[in-house]
Amino acid sequence: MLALDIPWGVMAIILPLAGAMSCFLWPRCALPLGLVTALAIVICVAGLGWQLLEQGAQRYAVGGWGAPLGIDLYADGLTLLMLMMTAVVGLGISIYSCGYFNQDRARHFWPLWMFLWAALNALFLSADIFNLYVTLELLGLAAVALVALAGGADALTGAMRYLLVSLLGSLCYLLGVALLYHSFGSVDIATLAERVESSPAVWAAMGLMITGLLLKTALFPLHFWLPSAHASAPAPVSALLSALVVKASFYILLRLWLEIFPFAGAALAQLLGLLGAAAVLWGGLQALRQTRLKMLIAYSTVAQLGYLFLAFPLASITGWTGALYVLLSHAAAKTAMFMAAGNILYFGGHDRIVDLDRVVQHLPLTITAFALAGISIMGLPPSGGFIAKWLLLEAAIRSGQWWWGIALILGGLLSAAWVFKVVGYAFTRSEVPHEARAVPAAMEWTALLMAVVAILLGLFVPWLLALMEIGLPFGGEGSAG
Amino acid sequence: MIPAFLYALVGVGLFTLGLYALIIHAHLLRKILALNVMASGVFLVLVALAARTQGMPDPVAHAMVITGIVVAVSATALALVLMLRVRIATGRAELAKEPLE
Amino acid sequence: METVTLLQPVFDTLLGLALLWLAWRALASPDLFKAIVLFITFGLLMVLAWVRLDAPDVALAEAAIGTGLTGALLLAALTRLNSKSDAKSVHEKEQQRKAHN
Amino acid sequence: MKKSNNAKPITENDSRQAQFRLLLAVPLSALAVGLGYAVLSLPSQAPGLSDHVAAKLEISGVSNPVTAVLLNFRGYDTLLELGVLLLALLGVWSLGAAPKRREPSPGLVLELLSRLLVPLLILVAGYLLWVGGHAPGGAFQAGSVLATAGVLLLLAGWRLDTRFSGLPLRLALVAGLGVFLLVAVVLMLAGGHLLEYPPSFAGALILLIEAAATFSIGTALAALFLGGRPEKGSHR
Repeated sequence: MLALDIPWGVMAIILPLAGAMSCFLWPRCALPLGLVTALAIVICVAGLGWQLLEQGAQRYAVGGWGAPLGIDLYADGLTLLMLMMTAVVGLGISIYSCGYFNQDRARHFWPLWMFLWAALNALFLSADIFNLYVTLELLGLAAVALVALAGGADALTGAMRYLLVSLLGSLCYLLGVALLYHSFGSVDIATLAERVESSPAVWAAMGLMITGLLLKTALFPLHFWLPSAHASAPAPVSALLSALVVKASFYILLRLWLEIFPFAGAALAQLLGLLGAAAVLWGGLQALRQTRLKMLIAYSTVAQLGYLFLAFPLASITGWTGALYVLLSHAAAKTAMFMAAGNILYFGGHDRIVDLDRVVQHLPLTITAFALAGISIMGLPPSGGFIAKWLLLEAAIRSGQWWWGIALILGGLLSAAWVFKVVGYAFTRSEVPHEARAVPAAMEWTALLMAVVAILLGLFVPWLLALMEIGLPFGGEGSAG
Repeated sequence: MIPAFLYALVGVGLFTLGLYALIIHAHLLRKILALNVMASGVFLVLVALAARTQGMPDPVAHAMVITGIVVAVSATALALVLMLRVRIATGRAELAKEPLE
Repeated sequence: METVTLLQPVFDTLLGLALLWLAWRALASPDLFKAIVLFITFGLLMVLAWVRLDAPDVALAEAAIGTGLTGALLLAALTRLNSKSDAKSVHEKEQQRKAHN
Repeated sequence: MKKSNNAKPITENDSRQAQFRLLLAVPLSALAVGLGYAVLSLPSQAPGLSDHVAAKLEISGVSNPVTAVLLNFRGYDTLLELGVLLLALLGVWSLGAAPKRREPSPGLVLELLSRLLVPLLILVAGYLLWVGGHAPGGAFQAGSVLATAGVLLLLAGWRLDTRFSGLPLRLALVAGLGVFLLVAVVLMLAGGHLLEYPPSFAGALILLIEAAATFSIGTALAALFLGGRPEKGSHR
């Protein structure tokens, strides 16, 4: 019984912080320290999952004060799935980066990555909107520093733009927090949910917070900073930015939308849905036009983020579940894709799509990983991406808004087009030969494993849906909006 | 009670002023200054509205602002060094124009 | 006593306007050095605003961090930005290399 | 690539920029008016959380309410914020080494000034740290005053001896977050929640955390001023 009393969630925040400090203190041992911490975090998240299954949703009062005076942590099914996603992707990235970074880079990578992981876990567990601001800043600064790790003009300007956008988003969010706090005298989400009522200040706060978070989530047309930052970062960093970091601000948005702003109204939801649909089409078209593989994958992230927002006008449990499923399967698939792109870059020294030059002969596992991840991104069965689109389609038809289905199908076709384009070039001979540097096996296998996870997500649906229902994050029966 | 709202309005003014400058200026140092002015505006709103009490003003908002000030100086320091690196790499302390498609 | 209470709203209004004006000047000044000096002055006035809002802790933090350290960071960055002769050369070498290719 | 295009039509560019500024000013003024209206619509009396703080101030271990919030009621925020400061420094260090010093002699005035001011500033920092428990002041204020002393020393040409620029410097930077985290975890292992001080030890523990935090904040801010990581063997 003792193990059930351990606050596993708190441990999942403390461990990466401690890991970051020890990696910083002893840079020569950064790699083993980081790997051990990564494993320990995975165990903590598993422990938290077990705890939630046994005891239902959990609230934890840091300092023992409790809201509204203190800060509360809160974990339900939604939190758990986000933490599990972070743990699985994080472990994969940790292993992948062992091979990717040289000694000098690794020294800087590990502490920053551990800080980023701590920020993610703290963010997903926080139930306090000011604490969320602090975690957002921690997340943003870590992400920017990691992008800049690549060096070079592209990465540095990408990082700089990312930093400015990130700070602007945080400040908008913080002003919203100020207005909410001074309206209702609390920054605890549950307390706010009880006290909130429509007023000019609340509407202003909603506008500011949603705008700030959309900027960080890079919803079209606020996506302008994303492709350069995500494409120019080192491959494992691109993976964790696309898979995890943009999802974190979406998670906050989702929580606020469901808990504090239920009165937001259908018009705003329709607007978000429209922007989402536009993102799906625009991102897909731009991805198709790119000549560099990493840039293509980055634009595909813009498109995939659009799917998340299709759930807002649908406002049903099926819709939210669908969006969450997009989020999870995209995390796994996009990690695999960026890892695959990283392998190709590592092997050939470039990522020009037309010069892939039968790379499949040298990196068969990598191309398999890319294709499997592509299946999930396109939304073909039996992948996680298929289930996600199926759920969204079902919700669209049930709510009588079938037209959102068009965006789903067109988006899938566009993804299919660029996946086939890339895979096709991987089989074609080109003029320019590769540098042909051997890729460490760990990097190929982790890419493949992540792609397999994306497919497996389509096979364990009932199990995941059961986890999702812990604490009913999307409300009980009936619609949430 | 009037000063609370007066300063809160000044805070709103600083926020929008900073936002305007952030968008129109290309030089990174100016953008960083603009973000700092915006942050001061947000802090002013937080603290000013905390003075709407009978006796002592609300200490929680003050603590939040102290947290915010430290976060702001950390971010500013990182941004300034990044700016210098951008300058070394590209020769300019500006961001290249986005390809407006 | 009477005059003090009468003067306070006037003082608050003037301080608020001065804050906005200084922020505007700092963000619009064509000279970067001047802009930073104006920004530091702006920070000093913010300290006054915190004192007026009964937030001595914030005032202390702002005085030490907001004006002192941020100002030092900004000025140091500006010095490096202006005196970075090697910055240009690295970039020019890059350009030459590109031209050769 | 496109530079040659940009160079020529300056006047056209300028007028377009002016138009853009005017166009931008309209929505932003609307934003300011809207936000102003929202702020003015708030009730003119609102206690916020001051009553909650006042009710629990007795058992918080300190009597300055702001310090109580920062280090006790919302101590978790402060813990993460020390993380933000350390992270910013990590980011700066990952961007490269500190620039080499150019000016060999800092000038007599600066040197005299630093000799006079530095001890004074350290005293002030210590005072602010001590007084933070019951009067305005605390770790952040003290830390930044300490950092100001550090910046003055750096300006006067002083550099950390390379013997200390490795692990000792890193330990100094981590101390604040490390001690804070350690106290938080020990309190949790002792049977409470994370960071749940027993009221009788709260004052002492808060002072311990603040002392470590002051030291680290001062070091971190001064190191940020240096603008890069201290490279081995780059002194003089």
